[in-house]
Amino acid sequence: MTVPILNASGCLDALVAPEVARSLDAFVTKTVTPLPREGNPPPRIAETEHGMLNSIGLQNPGVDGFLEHHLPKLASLEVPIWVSVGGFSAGDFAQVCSALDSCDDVATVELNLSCPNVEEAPETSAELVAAARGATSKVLYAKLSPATSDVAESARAVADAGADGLSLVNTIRGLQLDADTLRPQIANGPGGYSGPALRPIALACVYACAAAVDLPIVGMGGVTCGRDALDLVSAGASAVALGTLLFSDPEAPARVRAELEAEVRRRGQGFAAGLRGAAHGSTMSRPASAE
Amino acid sequence: MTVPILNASGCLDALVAPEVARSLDAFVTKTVTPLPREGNPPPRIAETEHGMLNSIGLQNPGVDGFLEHHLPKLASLEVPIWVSVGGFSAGDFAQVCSALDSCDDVATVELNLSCPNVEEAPETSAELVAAARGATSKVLYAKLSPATSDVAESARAVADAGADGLSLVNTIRGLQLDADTLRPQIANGPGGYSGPALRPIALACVYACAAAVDLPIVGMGGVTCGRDALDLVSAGASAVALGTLLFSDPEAPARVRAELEAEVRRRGQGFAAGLRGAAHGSTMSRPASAE
Amino acid sequence: MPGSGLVLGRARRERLQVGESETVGPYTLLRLERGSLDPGIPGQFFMLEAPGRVLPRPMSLCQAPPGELAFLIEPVGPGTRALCALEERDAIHVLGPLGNGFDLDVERPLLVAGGIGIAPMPYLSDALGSPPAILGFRSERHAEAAVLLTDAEVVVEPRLVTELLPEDPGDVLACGPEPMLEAIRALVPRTQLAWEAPMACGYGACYGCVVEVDGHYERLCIAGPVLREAA
Amino acid sequence: MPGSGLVLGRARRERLQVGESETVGPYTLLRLERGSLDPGIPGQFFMLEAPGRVLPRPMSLCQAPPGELAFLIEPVGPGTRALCALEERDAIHVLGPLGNGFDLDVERPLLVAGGIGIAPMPYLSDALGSPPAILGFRSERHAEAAVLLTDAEVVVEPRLVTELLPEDPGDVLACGPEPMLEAIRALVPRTQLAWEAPMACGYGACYGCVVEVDGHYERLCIAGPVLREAA
Ligand SMILES: Cc1cc2nc3c(=O)[nH]c(=O)nc-3n(C[C@H](O)[C@H](O)[C@H](O)COP(=O)(O)OP(=O)(O)OC[C@H]3O[C@@H](n4cnc5c(N)ncnc54)[C@H](O)[C@@H]3O)c2cc1C
Ligand SMILES: Cc1cc2nc3c(=O)[nH]c(=O)nc-3n(C[C@H](O)[C@H](O)[C@H](O)COP(=O)(O)OP(=O)(O)OC[C@H]3O[C@@H](n4cnc5c(N)ncnc54)[C@H](O)[C@@H]3O)c2cc1C
Ligand SMILES: Cc1cc2nc3c(=O)[nH]c(=O)nc-3n(C[C@H](O)[C@H](O)[C@H](O)COP(=O)(O)O)c2cc1C
Ligand SMILES: Cc1cc2nc3c(=O)[nH]c(=O)nc-3n(C[C@H](O)[C@H](O)[C@H](O)COP(=O)(O)O)c2cc1C
Ligand code: FES
Ligand code: FES
Repeated sequence: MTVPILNASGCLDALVAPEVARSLDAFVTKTVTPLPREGNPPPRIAETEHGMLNSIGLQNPGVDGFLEHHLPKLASLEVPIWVSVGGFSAGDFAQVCSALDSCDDVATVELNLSCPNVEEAPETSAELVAAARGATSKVLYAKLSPATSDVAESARAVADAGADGLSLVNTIRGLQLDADTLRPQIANGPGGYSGPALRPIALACVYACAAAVDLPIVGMGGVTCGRDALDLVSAGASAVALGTLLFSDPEAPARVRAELEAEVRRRGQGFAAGLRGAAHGSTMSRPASAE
Repeated sequence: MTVPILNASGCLDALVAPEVARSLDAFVTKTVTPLPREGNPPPRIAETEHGMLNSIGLQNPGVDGFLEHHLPKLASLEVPIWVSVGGFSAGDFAQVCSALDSCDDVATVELNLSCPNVEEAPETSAELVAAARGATSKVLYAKLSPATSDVAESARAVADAGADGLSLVNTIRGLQLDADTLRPQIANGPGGYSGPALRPIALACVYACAAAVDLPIVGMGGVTCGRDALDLVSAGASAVALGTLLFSDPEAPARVRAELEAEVRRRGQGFAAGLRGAAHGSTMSRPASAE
Repeated sequence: MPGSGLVLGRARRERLQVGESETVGPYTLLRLERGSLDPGIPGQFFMLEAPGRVLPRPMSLCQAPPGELAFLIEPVGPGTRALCALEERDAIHVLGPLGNGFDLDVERPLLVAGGIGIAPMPYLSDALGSPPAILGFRSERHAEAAVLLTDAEVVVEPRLVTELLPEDPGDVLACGPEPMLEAIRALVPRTQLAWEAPMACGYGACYGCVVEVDGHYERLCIAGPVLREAA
Repeated sequence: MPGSGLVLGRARRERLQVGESETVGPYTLLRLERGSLDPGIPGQFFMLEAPGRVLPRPMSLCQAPPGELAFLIEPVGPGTRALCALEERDAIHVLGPLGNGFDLDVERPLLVAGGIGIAPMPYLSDALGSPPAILGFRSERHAEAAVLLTDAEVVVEPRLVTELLPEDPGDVLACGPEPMLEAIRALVPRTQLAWEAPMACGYGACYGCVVEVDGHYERLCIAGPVLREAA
């Protein structure tokens, strides 16, 4: 089996780093909203001991700007394009999805249902997915937050609402204070926590959702090497996305892919076949591949 | 100001380590349920890169066993005793609370509303607090999970239901796989994630709840030193609890207390007065001290 | 006082300097200066800070030369690898002695160990006046650790220690992998077996290390690690 | 190929060995072997792996002796402390050169730097044929770094670099703390100012480093760090 390696939304700009984008099996855009957004005031990022915080606030050119200025250039990279879609209401999600629906260059739509740095939509995740589903026939991935008492329940709800796949997980809210002032290091206060510290949390979410629904899963959260990718696949992911890791290592896609292949090879032929979901033993239903 | 240092529930047995318990400003018991529980099968713990996972499953002698065999011995330690209460329904919480209500040796009841390793009660946190409130006039702390999209909302709900204080936070669900078998390292699969990796998440929860409600807060999650304690107090905690740290350093209470005092001293007299909530600037209402 | 307080009865916690480490086959014999720590009873263990890791690691005392505590460590994962990588004059926090050791009041002791289960045997053998011992290893290289005991009988896999057990083995004091301990328990009436379990704290605080004893989960760190059985 | 690929146009990423580091007053001059990396244009920066930290740290190139890249680093937090603690023969990943450097096509350059803002000046001064320079430091000890430039005028707080600006300063190329840059911008018509912002990636991936430019948030790592202003 081959495991597609993607970037995590918001963690790569394919237009300024096309070589990096071309090293991926699919490129995921930063989240696009109906209207342009300047995003949150700086400072927007802070490193923590075992991860990082960000509060970018969905800076993006809006769906019209995206379609006019970005998508044509992205298409020329010849990498499948996933567009991450965000908004502040079901109507927002529907609007962006319907604008993307007729674009042949868009392979997949990922619904960012879980950004910790902006106001949440009043609707439930399932309602947002249903609105998007009504607006496009594109393949729809629902991106869920780990900040919920029962992520498997959320997974079932978005599956029922028409999601074709899951992206797990987004960041979880975190805070860090400046050593001198004891005020938050990020202008907006809390930020989304990502990186190695998030890894066991992400793995638990993938594990729970893979057991609950029969959908392909893009696993992400703190991946740093092939072993981490292997863990996500064993827990039930069908593809793996790299986020924070890309900031320290733009060459990570090739490296993680090679390390993952080596891990699988080391375990032998028979193993590769049953790799996805291996952590579940015989208890998991094995869904079809992600692509 | 002095900041009381407590242990986190489930992270110290005062009866086998009385010297450690005596170094605390209050001792918090492991969670007590109506009936005795053997807990979850071993292995129950696993170290992760930046924290640990546990799935103890609330092993405890039940409230009758606790009252008969443990409480009298605990009382002889002459440290204020907080009893952590758990259960699987509002009735369970009410039952344990009413059994504790007449015990003079119990200073405070902490409601464990958020154990990730056992089935959740069907009622909301607010309903569980209301049930407990109806059963005892003891000081009631509600212990909340970080695994929620809006912890401030939970805080408001339990405050309205009659909680006198908050304990923030419990562990969040995590998973780790064995390098060879790729099966979960813990028998039950996922476990509660604690330790340094949890620190920014805990800090964000304290920060959000301190701004939302006017209650004393016991802050915990990944504390390893005085600076970490200082951060929690700046974010709005009125006391600090040590969990995972006690496993590697049973002398931590005295050390963290000394380091915290040194941090405060270094910042000067004027600072100490405004310490609690300092991270909020002037935006936070400053509730009275925890004790 | 950080790093020098009295806790948990006879156990103390102190930051100890590393002396010269030796390799013994695939194992490392980590020598620490003793400080004010008590070496305890053979079979007791210490929690050793593993640099860079969140939790300390339980290790049986292997030898107690004057002024020293020596631990025999097999590098099997991140914590033990960090301990084996310690260099002279590094220092780590150590807590102990912890748990229940072997009962030395036995008439005809026979020591049995498998693999790294040899760790507590040198100190135990000294305390008992060098009784007979049977050691099993999974390779010749691992068997090099037999030099730590005088006059031991040694078997290497596929042969097993149980093959060498005499008909009337007396009191067997054993440490080793679970299947070995189970086999001994099935064959020998009077045993003292040193078990293992993952441990976070080593002093009864976490309930992480439980094993089933008489149908209940008991904390191995305080009920054991040595459990007695008399059939 | 991990650690040796071509990425991001002229920037490359490679694992470079550490040569001899020197201390210069309170700063450390970290020498790395150059590998196949291009030193780039003065004012450009590199992302240096900070051992034990999650994110790399942006550093301006200070000197480019043959076969080397040298960075002047002020230890202000965990990442810079880890970089200053590197020892000869350690190796770290380095990505660069990144961002936009100074435009060297200027008629009457005047270099102005405050504190660690001196870092890019030696390389810049070489490229411009040692133009005049004004350096400000917050203590005599910090001012020791002035040895890195020939013939610079040096002021120490409470005196400020702006006090030494000539009436017609020509083209000011400056690097230093934000208040210094703001003061220069207010006084001097034609400037090239090298700004700072916390950076996670250094190559436009994270949107973490934005600064306001003409009412919009622009990523400093790709729009800067040197921003030109002509009044
Ligand atoms: C009382 C006691 C005394 C011990 N004495 C010694 C000793 O003298 N010398 C020595 O080398 N080792 C000893 N051990 C075992 C040692 O503590 C573990 O090997 C060590 O904790 C593993 O840590 P790690 O990070 O290297 O590997 P991990 O990655 O934690 O573990 C590697 C593998 O070993 C398993 N494992 C981890 N800890 C244990 C455990 N305690 N029991 C069984 N399996 C485990 C894991 O599941 C994994 O498969 C002792 C254990 C106990 C409980
Ligand atoms: C393009 C560029 C070039 C640089 N060149 C050099 C150089 O040549 N030599 C050098 O010593 N430093 C340079 N810096 C600054 C250096 O990158 C930071 O000091 C470093 O990242 C701080 O990391 P830390 O972990 O040591 O401290 P942290 O704990 O991250 O920060 C310590 C303090 O500095 C603040 N801070 C952190 N990063 C920045 C930043 N980028 N800008 C402003 N404040 C910050 C923090 O808020 C905190 O108050 C440069 C920065 C940029 C953006
Ligand atoms: C700087 C930054 C920006 C992000 N922006 C987005 C975004 O626009 N949309 C989104 O769905 N997720 C966003 N994320 C979340 C990531 O896609 C990913 O879910 C998360 O970082 C966990 O993966 P990691 O630990 O590998 O970084 C962002 C993360 C970071 C660090
Ligand atoms: C081994 C272990 C057992 C725990 N048992 C309980 C418990 O019984 N009741 C409870 O409310 N919290 C329990 N917790 C959670 C802690 O009280 C605390 O909320 C959490 O560990 C975060 O703090 P820390 O990072 O300092 O450990 C337990 C945590 C651990 C690690
Ligand atoms: S190891 Fe913590 S209770 Fe035994
Ligand atoms: S540092 Fe990441 S975009 Fe500039």
